[in-house]
Amino acid sequence: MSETPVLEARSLVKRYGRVVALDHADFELRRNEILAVIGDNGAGKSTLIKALAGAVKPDAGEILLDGQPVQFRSPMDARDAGIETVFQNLALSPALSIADNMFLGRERKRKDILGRYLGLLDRKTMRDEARQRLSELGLMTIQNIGQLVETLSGGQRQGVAIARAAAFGSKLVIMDEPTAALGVKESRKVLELMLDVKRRGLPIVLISHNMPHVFEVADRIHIHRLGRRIAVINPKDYSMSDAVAIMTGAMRPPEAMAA
Amino acid sequence: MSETPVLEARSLVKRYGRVVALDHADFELRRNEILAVIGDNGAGKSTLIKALAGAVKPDAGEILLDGQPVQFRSPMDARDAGIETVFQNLALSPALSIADNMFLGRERKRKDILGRYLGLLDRKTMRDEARQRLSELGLMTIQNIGQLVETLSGGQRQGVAIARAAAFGSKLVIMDEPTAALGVKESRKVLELMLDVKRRGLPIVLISHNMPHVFEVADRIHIHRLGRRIAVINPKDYSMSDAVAIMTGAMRPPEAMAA
Amino acid sequence: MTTTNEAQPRGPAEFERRLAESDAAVAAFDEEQPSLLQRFRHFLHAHPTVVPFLVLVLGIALFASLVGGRFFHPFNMSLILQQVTIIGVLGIAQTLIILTAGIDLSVGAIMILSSVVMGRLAVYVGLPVEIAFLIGLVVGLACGMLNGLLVTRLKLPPFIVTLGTWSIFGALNLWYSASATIRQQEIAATAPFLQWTGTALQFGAARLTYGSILMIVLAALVWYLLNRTAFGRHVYATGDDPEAARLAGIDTGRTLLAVYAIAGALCAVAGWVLIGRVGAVSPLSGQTANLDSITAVVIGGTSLFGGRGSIVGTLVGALIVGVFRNGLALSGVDVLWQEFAVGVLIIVAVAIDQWLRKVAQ
Amino acid sequence: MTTTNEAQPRGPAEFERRLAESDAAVAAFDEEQPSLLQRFRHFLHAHPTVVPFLVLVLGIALFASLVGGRFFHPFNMSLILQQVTIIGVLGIAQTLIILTAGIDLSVGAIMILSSVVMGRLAVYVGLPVEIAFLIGLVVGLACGMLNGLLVTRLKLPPFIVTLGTWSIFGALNLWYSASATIRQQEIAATAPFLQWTGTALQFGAARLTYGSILMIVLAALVWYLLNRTAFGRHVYATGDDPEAARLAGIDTGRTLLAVYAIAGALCAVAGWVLIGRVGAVSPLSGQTANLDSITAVVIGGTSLFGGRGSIVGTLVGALIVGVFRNGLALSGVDVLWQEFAVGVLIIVAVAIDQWLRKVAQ
Amino acid sequence: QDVVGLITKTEGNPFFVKMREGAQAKAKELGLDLRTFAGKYDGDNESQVAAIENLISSGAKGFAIVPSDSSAIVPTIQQARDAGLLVIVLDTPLDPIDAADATFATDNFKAGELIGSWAKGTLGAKAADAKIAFLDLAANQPTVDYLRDQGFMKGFGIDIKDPKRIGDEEDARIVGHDVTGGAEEGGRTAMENLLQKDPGVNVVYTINEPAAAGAYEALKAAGKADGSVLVVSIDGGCPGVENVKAGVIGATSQQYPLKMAAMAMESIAEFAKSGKKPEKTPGLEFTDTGATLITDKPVEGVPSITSEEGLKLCWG
Ligand SMILES: Nc1ncnc2c1ncn2[C@@H]1O[C@H](COP(=O)(O)OP(=O)(O)OP(=O)(O)O)[C@@H](O)[C@H]1O
Ligand SMILES: Nc1ncnc2c1ncn2[C@@H]1O[C@H](COP(=O)(O)OP(=O)(O)OP(=O)(O)O)[C@@H](O)[C@H]1O
Ligand SMILES: OC[C@H]1O[C@](O)(CO)[C@@H](O)[C@@H]1O
Ligand SMILES: [Mg+2]
Ligand SMILES: [Mg+2]
Repeated sequence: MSETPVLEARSLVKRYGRVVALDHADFELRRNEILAVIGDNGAGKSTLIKALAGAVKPDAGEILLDGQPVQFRSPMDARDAGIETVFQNLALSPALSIADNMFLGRERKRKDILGRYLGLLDRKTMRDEARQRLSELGLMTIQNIGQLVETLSGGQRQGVAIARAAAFGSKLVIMDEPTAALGVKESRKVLELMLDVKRRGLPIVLISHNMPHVFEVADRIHIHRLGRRIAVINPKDYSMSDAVAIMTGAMRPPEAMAA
Repeated sequence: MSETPVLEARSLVKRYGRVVALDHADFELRRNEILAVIGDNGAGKSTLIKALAGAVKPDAGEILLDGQPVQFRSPMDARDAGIETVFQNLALSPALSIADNMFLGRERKRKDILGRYLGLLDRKTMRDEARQRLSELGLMTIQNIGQLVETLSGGQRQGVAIARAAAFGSKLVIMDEPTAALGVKESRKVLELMLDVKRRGLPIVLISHNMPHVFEVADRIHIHRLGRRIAVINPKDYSMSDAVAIMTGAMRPPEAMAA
Repeated sequence: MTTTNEAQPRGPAEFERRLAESDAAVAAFDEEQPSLLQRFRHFLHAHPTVVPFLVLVLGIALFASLVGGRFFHPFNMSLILQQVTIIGVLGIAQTLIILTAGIDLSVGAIMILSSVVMGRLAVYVGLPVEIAFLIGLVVGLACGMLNGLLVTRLKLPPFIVTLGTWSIFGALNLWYSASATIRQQEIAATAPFLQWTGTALQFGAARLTYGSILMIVLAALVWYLLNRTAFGRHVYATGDDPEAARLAGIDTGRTLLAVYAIAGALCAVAGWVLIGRVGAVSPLSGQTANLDSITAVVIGGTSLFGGRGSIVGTLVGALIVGVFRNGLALSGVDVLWQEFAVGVLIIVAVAIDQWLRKVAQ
Repeated sequence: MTTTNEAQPRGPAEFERRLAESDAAVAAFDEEQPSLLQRFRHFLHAHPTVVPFLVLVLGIALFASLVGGRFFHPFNMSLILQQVTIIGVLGIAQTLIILTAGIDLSVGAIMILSSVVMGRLAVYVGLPVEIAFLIGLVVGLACGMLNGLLVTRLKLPPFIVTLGTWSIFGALNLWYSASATIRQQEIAATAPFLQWTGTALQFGAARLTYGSILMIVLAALVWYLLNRTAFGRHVYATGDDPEAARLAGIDTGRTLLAVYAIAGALCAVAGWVLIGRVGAVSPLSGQTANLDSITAVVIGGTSLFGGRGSIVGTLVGALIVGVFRNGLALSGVDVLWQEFAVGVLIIVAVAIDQWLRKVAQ
Repeated sequence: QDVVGLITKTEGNPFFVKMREGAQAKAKELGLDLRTFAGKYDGDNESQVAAIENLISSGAKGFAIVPSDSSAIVPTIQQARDAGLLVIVLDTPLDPIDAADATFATDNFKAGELIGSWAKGTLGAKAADAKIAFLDLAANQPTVDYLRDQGFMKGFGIDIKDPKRIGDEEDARIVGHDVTGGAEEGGRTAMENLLQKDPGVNVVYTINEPAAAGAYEALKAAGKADGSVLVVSIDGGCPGVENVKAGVIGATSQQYPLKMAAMAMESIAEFAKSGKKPEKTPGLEFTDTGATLITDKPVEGVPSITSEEGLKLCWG
């Protein structure tokens, strides 16, 4: 491989009490790819991406962005570096509106004096933009962009979080089980959106338990087991059946790990 | 149909502000069947089962259990009537242990005097039983039954909620997207468990967005759209493709609604 | 570009093929013409802050009928406003804190300490009154910052932090003031500016003090901050679900710190208003200010669990309590039973509020 | 059985066929031999209540070195226990409430009201002391029930309810007692039973009052209730996430009502202990009891957001404050700076607690 | 060094702050190790109980206390005396007064009588239909409270009925009683309440000068600070005497807290040395530390000094 990976992690370790959620886990995301991460419940996938997104501080190991070592001390750091994440628990504020949530932490100020000196928000622009993003995602059942997130159905919330990440990612986008709560139609939209984001040149990390989805969109599949990466496969070379077998320990991982 | 349905609902209505989450929705669950409920995000599926499980009081409509009108004023009422539910948000207490959560609201007392007169809990029995239920489900990564639920991964929590419902349902079991957060292996276990429960004579209501799962286990499929039941189909007579088309409004529902 | 394999979308499953044809209809909505009552309910639903207003109106109506003309007299109306001014300003500070799911038991102590510092520096140390005033403000700000640092850096519960600093600021106040009151005449002679908040615009029988005007201006400013700036959104998000806010990329630590600092400065302003109202600087005032400010916030509909509530609600909450206290006094109820009645009325006020909100659902 | 179609499981997808062969290995665990420090950390992690204990031990060590032998004298040690008894008993009540994510600002008022009722009925009305005592208990229970009913039936925030009833019970107390202290001699003459909690077992220089023993017995009982009965589990679940508890089939309303009622009765017992400690019935006592009891609960590690905490923690929390106050007094710190120091120490105590917990992670 | 103690009602009243400072100076002079304590509010009995216990535990020789609840504290004081400590009560006598080894206090009844007579004399014929507001101390009526209140009434010519009970009088001139906690805030609220009851109030009795200062603010807000209302008080602290000079307070009975504190320290030092207990003022059950009426409008037959002279004697 001559090209430096967009995001790389080496030998990450994270312990919770006696549980080792990450046990010297490696990770590599390349340019212009969708990398799927699969693994059993509790394998440590969420912990891995939390470490990559600055939400958890690993006990050991290093993370490199474009080949440069980085230390994210907060999700903000990671976001400033262009990493946008849809966390498994969504990270939405229930009591705020959909539009507020979409722009949380990167609100648009008005371009005029009021905006510049008094920090007046440009609420109209934010609402319009939020509405547009959600329409693109096909989440049309949301009637009112000012609606509080707590009044949305699980699937609708998921849509808000995804629209946010897709809209703002500049380096890469991480999605932890983005379609878990989504309906057939909405899932399809998300998959299309992912391909769209990739076409825009952003690589994506997708964590999912849905094998057909994974095999449909992923360029490479990172298989996680018992806190570490045990294989990386190319979905063209392996069947779903093999992937599941490796992931669950029913089959030994192939010797050469790189796909 | 000569037989009275186990659970029936007629013309349920539930409004949230201007949104009509249930718009004269009907529902019918028969003996010894797995009834799937499918529908887009926000179609009103969760609201429907919340009404059936006593967690939401419908504005209008009636519910019949074994042909008898019932009024559930709380989830407890429904549970006492033998209806066990896995809610979409799981209804677990994060700060309590796995065992405590499994037996919440139906704790086992010791059989001796201490138990009878001083309400002393039989913690050993509860732990053992909880451990056994979870093992059956294949959620073996849980090392310690005394672990707090808040330290579990999303999938592990899902497992605890399902194990609880499956263990205690006496009349019927309702599951709102039970496999949404589960891995391939764990999902399979849940599906097997459902068939197992059905074999034990308990009918099941399954809400799911996973069409292969639905078509694999369901005896009949209730299709929900815009707050009401628009069709009930037999998965043997219709293809997944048709079901999805009806559900999303791409195809008109068949005239005769009963499967 | 050696190994990157151009993804060939393997396409959706068979059953998803017809999704393109699917209907784009939104959710089902109530289409019937809403009745007046329903419209009222929807209105309340959309504007929850209106609810405390209604309670206030009910309270005023109650006492107007009990007490008669005297209650509605412009003098009395303006008196109520004066009486709630201090709690109003502290309530604004307290609202900010409670919105972040915190609580500040030290607001009263900060207020007094700041007023003592302003007073002594101006009257006894002989600093120019503007400087003394500014130092007083800075003391308030610093007290708030200390609270904020303890909450954010040491991650201590706000209740404990402010319980501790309440004792600390209280002791500092008694030490610095030697518990002695600075007399009204002394302040009038050397630092009348400190009493400015007590002077008033006269409208017929009504007296509108500058202190009350200041309270309204501050409320407007903080309202703007909360509802029209990014900082405000961060305050709500931090209070609503701090972990979610952090994951969404908000520096919750900095947000909290700013909130505590602003609250401290507001308490110092309350200290200034206090001097205006009492005329003197008394190191013993404001003993019940903590609880009173929290009461105003909660009656105003702000949740103690953070993330939900409003500044306007707090002012209305303070007014509700003020109207009750004043109305009871005017109707000649014995002090003992006034306390009793205030207790009952606080509960009733919030009960009505809750009930109206439920109706609004 | 006409139409029921026997389900023919259509079986798993192709890729799931080999799941049967999958490995049943559990998660990855740390296998290395843990160091002493690590073992200590794991221990703290598994037993969070040990943490306040450590803080207590630190506090004792601090004052032992500052004050010397007097501090460790059995008389002084037993004195500290006596001094924390009232707050200890109220703290037990407060813990129950706070575990449900509530708060009770009326515990002090209930305590006094009950003690006044016991005292006056026995001494002035001339009822047999046992009857007077029982009526006092019932009054406490009724006050608690009232709080509970308002919280559960009207769905009002506990803070507001108990703020209101605090005024109400306070007014009733002043009215019924006519604010007069019942003197020690009068009680000793007609109702010595009310002073029983103040009598003591003498162990050398140490005096262990029956009141202190009662506190420990009550703590043990409530501990049992919370940790060994279904009711206790429901209390934790209700406080942790009331909606989840309700969905899981717990009658959260009944649980809350019971908690408030029990807390009320415990406050009445605290009133009895108060009579024993002071000898007299003083209707003005207990004004700081609310805050003190909440402080003990929070220092003891119970979360104000409900669902997490323990009775033992509360007793230790009360002892921590007691040790600080006593130690400061014995080391001759000036009264002004005692308040200051208590403020600092409360913060430091909780900071150490937090730090130890973090280390334990 | 012998350990001795001083327990006051609160730290929030300059009277007690001065008393503490006086005691500290004296203790230093006498080579005593002084421990100081105070309640958290006026009426806080429990903090004083704990303070006494801690003094016993410290091995103190004796202490001076200003009791917050003059009867509820008695059993604990008995405990201290049983443990061999000398207990001297300051300012507010115990109930019963002989529960202490000695009491050094203003003659509170007389101090009240002085301002009562002064008010009566000042009003002259108008005294017959005066409207009097009483701003008392606390609802539990500690000794200092009823002594001063009833003393005032006696001086003013009101039938006091039970001299140990405030509020059993039937004189129509009494507008009402309210409690202040002996502090500004309480004084203001109480005054506001009584003005609501009867806006025609023209005489205000106050338990002490902080309460008087609060009452004055309420009068000012009601537009009655023009000298039409007679305010009388007790204490004679420097701000209070200044207020007499400024016409805010008509007359005040001056007390001498520094003297009380110094005498207490000396007695305890003596007791520690020789075991001798202090003597009482002959004819009284306590040692009178004196009270002087201060006013700039003297009245026939009521001995007084001017505010100018008072300023030389004042404390704080
Ligand atoms: N805050 C925590 N405290 C203690 N243990 C934790 C914590 N977070 C995660 N764990 C443990 O770490 C392990 C890995 O959890 P993680 O959430 O990363 O799994 P996952 O692969 O994302 O699972 P899922 O597919 O179910 O989301 C699990 O055993 C979990 O119980
Ligand atoms: N508490 C509530 N307040 C206001 N609106 C609500 C509330 N609960 C549900 N709704 C609305 O009712 C509609 C139906 O929601 P429901 O949760 O039943 O959908 P669902 O079919 O379960 O969707 P999903 O598949 O995403 O879980 C949605 O439009 C939702 O926004
Ligand atoms: O609060 C009442 C107390 O106030 C004083 O008058 C001092 O200001 C004391 O003599 C009295 O005990
Ligand atoms: Mg995960
Ligand atoms: Mg749903």
